[in-house]
Amino acid sequence: MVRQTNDGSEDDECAVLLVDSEEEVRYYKNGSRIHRQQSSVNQEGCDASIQNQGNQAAGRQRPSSQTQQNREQEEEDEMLKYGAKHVIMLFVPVSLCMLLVVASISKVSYYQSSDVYLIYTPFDEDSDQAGTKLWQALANAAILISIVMVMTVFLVVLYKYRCYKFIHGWLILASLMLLFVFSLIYLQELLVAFNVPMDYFTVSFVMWNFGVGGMVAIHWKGSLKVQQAYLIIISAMAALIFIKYLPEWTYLFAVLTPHGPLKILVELAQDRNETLFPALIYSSTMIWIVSMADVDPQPKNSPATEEGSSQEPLQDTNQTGADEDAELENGGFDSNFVQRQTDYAERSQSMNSEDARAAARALRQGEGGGGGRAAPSTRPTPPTDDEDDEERGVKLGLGDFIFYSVLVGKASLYGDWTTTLACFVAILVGLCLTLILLAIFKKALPALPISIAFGLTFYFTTSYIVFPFTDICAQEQFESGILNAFVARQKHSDQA
Amino acid sequence: MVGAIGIAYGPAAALFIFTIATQPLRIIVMMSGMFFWLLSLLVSSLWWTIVPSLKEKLAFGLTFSILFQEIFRFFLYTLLSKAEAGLQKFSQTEEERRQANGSVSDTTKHEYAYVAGLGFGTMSGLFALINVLDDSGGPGTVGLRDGDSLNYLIMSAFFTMLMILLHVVWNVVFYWGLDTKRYLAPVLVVISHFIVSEMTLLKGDILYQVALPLAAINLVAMSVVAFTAAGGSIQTIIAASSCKRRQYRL
Amino acid sequence: MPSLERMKNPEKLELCRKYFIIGCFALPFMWFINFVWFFKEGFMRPTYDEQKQIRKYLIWSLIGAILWTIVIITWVTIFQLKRVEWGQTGDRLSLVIPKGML
Amino acid sequence: MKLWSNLQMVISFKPAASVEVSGKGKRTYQMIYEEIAHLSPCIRRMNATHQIGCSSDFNGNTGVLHLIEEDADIDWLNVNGSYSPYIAFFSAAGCSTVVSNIEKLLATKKISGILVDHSNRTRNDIIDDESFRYSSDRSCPNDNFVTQDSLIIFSTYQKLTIYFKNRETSVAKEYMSLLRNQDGLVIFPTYQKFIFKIDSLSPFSLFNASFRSSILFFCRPLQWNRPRQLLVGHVEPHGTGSNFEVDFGVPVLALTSESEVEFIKECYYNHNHPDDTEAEYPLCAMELKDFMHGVKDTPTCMWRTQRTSNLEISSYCDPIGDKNVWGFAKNSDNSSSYKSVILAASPLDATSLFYGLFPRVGAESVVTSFVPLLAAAEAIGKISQKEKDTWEHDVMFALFNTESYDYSGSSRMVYDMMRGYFPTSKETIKKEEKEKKKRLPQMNVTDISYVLELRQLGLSNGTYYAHVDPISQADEGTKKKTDDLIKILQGVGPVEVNTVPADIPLPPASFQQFLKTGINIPGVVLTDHEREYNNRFYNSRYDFPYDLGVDKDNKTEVLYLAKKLNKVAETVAKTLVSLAGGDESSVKTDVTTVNDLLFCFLVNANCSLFRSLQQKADVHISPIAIDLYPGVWQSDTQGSILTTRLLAYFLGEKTAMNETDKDDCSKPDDSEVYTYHYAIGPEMNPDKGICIKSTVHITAAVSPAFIDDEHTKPDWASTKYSTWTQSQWSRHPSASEYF
Repeated sequence: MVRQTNDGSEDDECAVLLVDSEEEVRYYKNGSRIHRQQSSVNQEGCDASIQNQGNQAAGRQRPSSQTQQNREQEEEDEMLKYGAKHVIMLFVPVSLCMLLVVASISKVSYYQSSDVYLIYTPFDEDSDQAGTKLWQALANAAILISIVMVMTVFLVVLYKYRCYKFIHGWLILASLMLLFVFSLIYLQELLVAFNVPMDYFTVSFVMWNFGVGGMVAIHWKGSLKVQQAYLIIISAMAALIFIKYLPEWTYLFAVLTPHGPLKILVELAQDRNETLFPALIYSSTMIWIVSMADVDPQPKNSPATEEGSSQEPLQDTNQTGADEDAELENGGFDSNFVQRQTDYAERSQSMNSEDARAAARALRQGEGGGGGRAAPSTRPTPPTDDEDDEERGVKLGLGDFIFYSVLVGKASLYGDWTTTLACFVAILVGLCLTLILLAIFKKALPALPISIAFGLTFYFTTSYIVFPFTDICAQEQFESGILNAFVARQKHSDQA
Repeated sequence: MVGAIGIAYGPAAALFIFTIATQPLRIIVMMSGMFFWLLSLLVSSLWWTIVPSLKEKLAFGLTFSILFQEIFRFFLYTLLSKAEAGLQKFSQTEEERRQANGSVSDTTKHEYAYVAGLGFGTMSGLFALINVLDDSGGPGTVGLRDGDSLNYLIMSAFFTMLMILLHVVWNVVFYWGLDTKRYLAPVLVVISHFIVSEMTLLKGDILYQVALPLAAINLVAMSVVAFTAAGGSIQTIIAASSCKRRQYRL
Repeated sequence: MPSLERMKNPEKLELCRKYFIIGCFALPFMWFINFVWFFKEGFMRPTYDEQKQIRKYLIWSLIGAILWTIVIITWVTIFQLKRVEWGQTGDRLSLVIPKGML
Repeated sequence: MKLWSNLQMVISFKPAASVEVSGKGKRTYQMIYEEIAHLSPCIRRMNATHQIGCSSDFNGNTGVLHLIEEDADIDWLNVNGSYSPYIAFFSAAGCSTVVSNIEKLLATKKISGILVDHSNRTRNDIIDDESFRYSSDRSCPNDNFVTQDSLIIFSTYQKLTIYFKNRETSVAKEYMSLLRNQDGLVIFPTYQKFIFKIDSLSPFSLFNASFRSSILFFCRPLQWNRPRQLLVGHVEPHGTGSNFEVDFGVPVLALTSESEVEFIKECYYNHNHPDDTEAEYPLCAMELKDFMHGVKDTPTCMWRTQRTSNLEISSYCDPIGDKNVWGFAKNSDNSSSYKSVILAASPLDATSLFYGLFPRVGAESVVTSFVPLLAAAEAIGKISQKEKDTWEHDVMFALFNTESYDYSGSSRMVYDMMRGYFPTSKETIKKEEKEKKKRLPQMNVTDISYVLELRQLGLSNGTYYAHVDPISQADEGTKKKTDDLIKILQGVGPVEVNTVPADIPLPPASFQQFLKTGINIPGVVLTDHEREYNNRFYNSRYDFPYDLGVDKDNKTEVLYLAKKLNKVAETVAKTLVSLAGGDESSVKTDVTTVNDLLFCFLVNANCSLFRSLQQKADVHISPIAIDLYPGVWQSDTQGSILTTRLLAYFLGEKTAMNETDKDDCSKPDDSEVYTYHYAIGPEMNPDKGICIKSTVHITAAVSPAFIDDEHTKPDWASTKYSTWTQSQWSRHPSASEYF
């Protein structure tokens, strides 16, 4: 039976290639890859040829005769396997980021106390009455959102008139802030929290190394692992800053408000179909670097098809991607895999860069303030984009990193671990549920809304509804003495 | 305290690392297991908050939460079987596929039952103990007042472990029963779930004298059922122990 | 990220050299990264013309990094031990003065 | 002004506590820990050279509970106690009040914390035991400026002893030369000590005022605050001074809830009690958290506090200080009337080893000192303005704050007077000259013609004592005026006032600070004791109303104490009036006022008198006595705010006013002479209140050592002035019991 399938896919090999849609090409390729792994020597020739050409352009010109249902079969398989793997590949960094944030919050009291508020959010929310709380929250949100709006519009304008330099500077400045200023604050608060004396020399030395290392790794060339580490750290930093400075309710409004301008931006990006300043995207495969500093840069917005546009450079990097993946799953890849990578990587650029901007803007304002909430808030989820996102593999902008972490961090502020846990699981599930649903309905679904929805749902329900229940359970089960405890407490409160 | 963590989550962690962590799809299935348990909890607590009468006696609330858990177990089953078409083929690694000639579908079914069950169990386990562990971080231990058992922490840790494993086997049996139309099995599961959970309402040391052994017995019994359900037999055990061919777990 | 496998040897050398130079600005961390990153290139792979130089850079990076580490560790130790003796000077040097401790 | 409008704000301000993440897994936590709700910590204070008091480690101190009921338990700890560290719990106050016990305990090195049972029962046991006497203040209160060139002079009849701290200093040499010609110079083995035989009755005639600044006030040999024999076997040479001299190095907390104390004891007896063999694990243990930021001494922690760190200014300690409250009887605005004033003074603050202790301390130490003063103020305030204008002197009522910390308040006022900063700084005046702003004239010490200070008047047996400063008596003019003053005191009033022998030095009093300037001011310190305090609990945690018989809540009945103090008040009022040159015969104090004041200050601050002085009818005042601890200088304490309004209410002129236009009740732009307070008044009518216009002002009661302005730089290591600072803490002190 299994062999049957393999043979099928072998036939497909020549089939898909006429079809002019890189999904299919992609699926075909991977179908063949699976086949190749398990197939006997008689496929070697074919594989060899593929390896020799080693890029999709070569792959393209193959003739084919593929039956529809077979293709679909392959398609679904493909999505499951690689989708799954990529979700997992994102689980790790996202979890790490959240972990860092939660740990910091529980240890460093500086981030627990929200005594200071940003100039952007003048109405702080310490007042008691729910009513005032509400309108204050509204006002804060309004202020935030308007700021975000202005920023976004500004960015759109910049982008429309192609002031890439400026935008790049902006991004770089943002990361600079995070790597030096906020990291320094973090370090200091850490020392204060543990009451450890530390001298200027050491601190400045450490910060200097940390910061420069980060700038180089993120904006220039550096080892993949290092870069990923830095991206995770700066997301955590940003998240922590927001958690400290943003009144709790505000940020819900900010999060849940969609943004017009960004959509425009994204569409613009897609029209021009180019890699715009995609710094600050967490991705397992560093496609974008190619477009920033590389051997032979392609013309960015040549009217050519995707293959034409940036095939050469992508070639390199996606090989890397391939290797990266190879590391993550214990099985070697052949260059066919590159094909797939190329496609969805290339496509998902727009998505990524959009995330990147969300993140970047977040960071940019994180240094000044409340606009920072922009990170999650400006994350638009137009179905079209997300479809792309889904079909072409999963990638996360730091904006999402930050938002997830903020949510989990806020949850951990309740001092009740179940809430934190629930949020954590909910968000991760939100990430992969999309995929499960994909497997069921075989149709694309927007990914991010699910995460947001789940996250927020459990953020509130757990603390307000679930916790009391579990609390009672915990109390009733196992805990007999608790009654005495209450008696004792009663006695004391009477005393008071 | 570290000991408690080890006891409570050691087995689950081991299972996760050796049988799940390596395979993305399994992780996802496990996540969904966790998530469904969360949902069940959410619904039951909603129910508990809405219906005032439940508040007086916790037993009712608990009963309902068990019911909801089982219901969601079922939902998850339906979901997975829907997705099965997709899941099956890529559930195993190639060599597994080569080994498990023919019985592919069964294998995957049980695998997912087991994985989802582990998710179910882990989540419930975490929720049961995490705050307790957090509090136990300090220098003190329970027992300041009369009536509080001294080894409260360790006991609840054991219980949590049992619950996790029970959820696993329950899940396997449950799904097997639904797959093979043996509808007795799910009922059995529900019953044993009831027994074990309601036991925890006992007070003081009786709890540990009764509830724990009972849970343990339950576990053994259900494991046997699950094992046979999964098509295991003495031979397979021998085979497994003599490492001829790696049969899936349980 | 331009992976080293896909890079031409001269580029590798160039990158390695740049890293080394950057590291000279009191950036042992860069040196460290450099060493780890290019280790395979410098020592594992079959010899090629640039490898000699790459090796040289790597070794120097390593040495530099180690030296810096030693220096900084010594300084921190001294500071932590002597801070109280130094009194106000110690305080002046401190970014974080601990609470409730001398 | 805003502060005054709402007492709550004031109460809430104490060294800031950071936001705590609450609601952590309640149930289990309760199963494991028993939080002790009612406690008050011993905090850390610093002076120029030392740190005093208590602090836990950064993460708190834990230890096995050990109950100490008798000294044997301490020895047991020393010999057996193998589960160290221990938390010692003094259930019998007898032991805990003996410094030697504490020292013995700390010497065992097995102690990580100390708890003291301060619950009702123990408290009352102590107080009922007449022989018991305990003060956490020194045996010579406020006498800790033994500087290099100062000397301590102590005289018995016809015999004068001088202690030199260092005979090489100029002052010492001068004294030597001065006293050479006295016959019979005996040199004691301790070469710093000289005894002279003197013929003159007043040995102090030998000294002229120029030495005054270097002369301390002869306390040490006399011991105003000497405790008697304690429980059997404990003889305390001096006042324990634990509040000012002991650095415990471990957290010390006082437990005030009986049930909690019982709970702890119970746990101890069930699990830890070493009946025959040593108890086994698990044992009852406690965790004490009382972490203090400040460390070492005032110079260190003040420097650290003022150092502006790059990102976040972390503060370590603040100067202890509050506000002096003072005002004039004549509400006149012509400056001449301030040229010769009679100063009627009393202290305003109390302290004890424990912070925010309940019941409030300072009942006898200060409340009985300033209540008569306020009552007198009321009586004098009733006198018509016309009549007052005829007086030759004005009367200045001054309530000095932070006095228990080395005269911070009075020394500050004197210091400002001497440098022409009182009541307004030179700079401000120069600035405002152009805008022709009317102000109170600058006052100098020389403008004070008499001083009448009230100190501890609650425990007299009917006779009171007029203490004078023997040294300034050397000056004939001063002596005469003083005698006149005493005569009036003895003549006018209903109470009997005795003089004290010439060889008794001036007791600790704000008056000393004025005399220290070297200016001879005729003055009297009126007390209820001749040699040592009648107050058995001076500045200690037992100095609460119980001993004065006013711990009952019904204020309607006029207390015995009120009657007594009313007499004193009347005497004082009459004296002041006749001194000022008015007709004292008509002056009458109101016993109900005294009664109300006592009730409000000692029992319940939420009383009609205080409420009538609020701006709004619905201000919340916690229904307990107010804390008279001065706190840190940034804050205005309830004590100073309420007394300000009281004094203004008593002295000032009151005009009816509608609540709607209460904004008119404020200073005109061209004059700083008067202050204006709006209050709802005794009718408690929310719409119709009164506007009080008075010359009552407040000035900083922070030691001159902390002054930091264009002319004066702070001197944190000062040897002249109080340098007390209070450490900050970020977490609420807490204690929890566990297994």
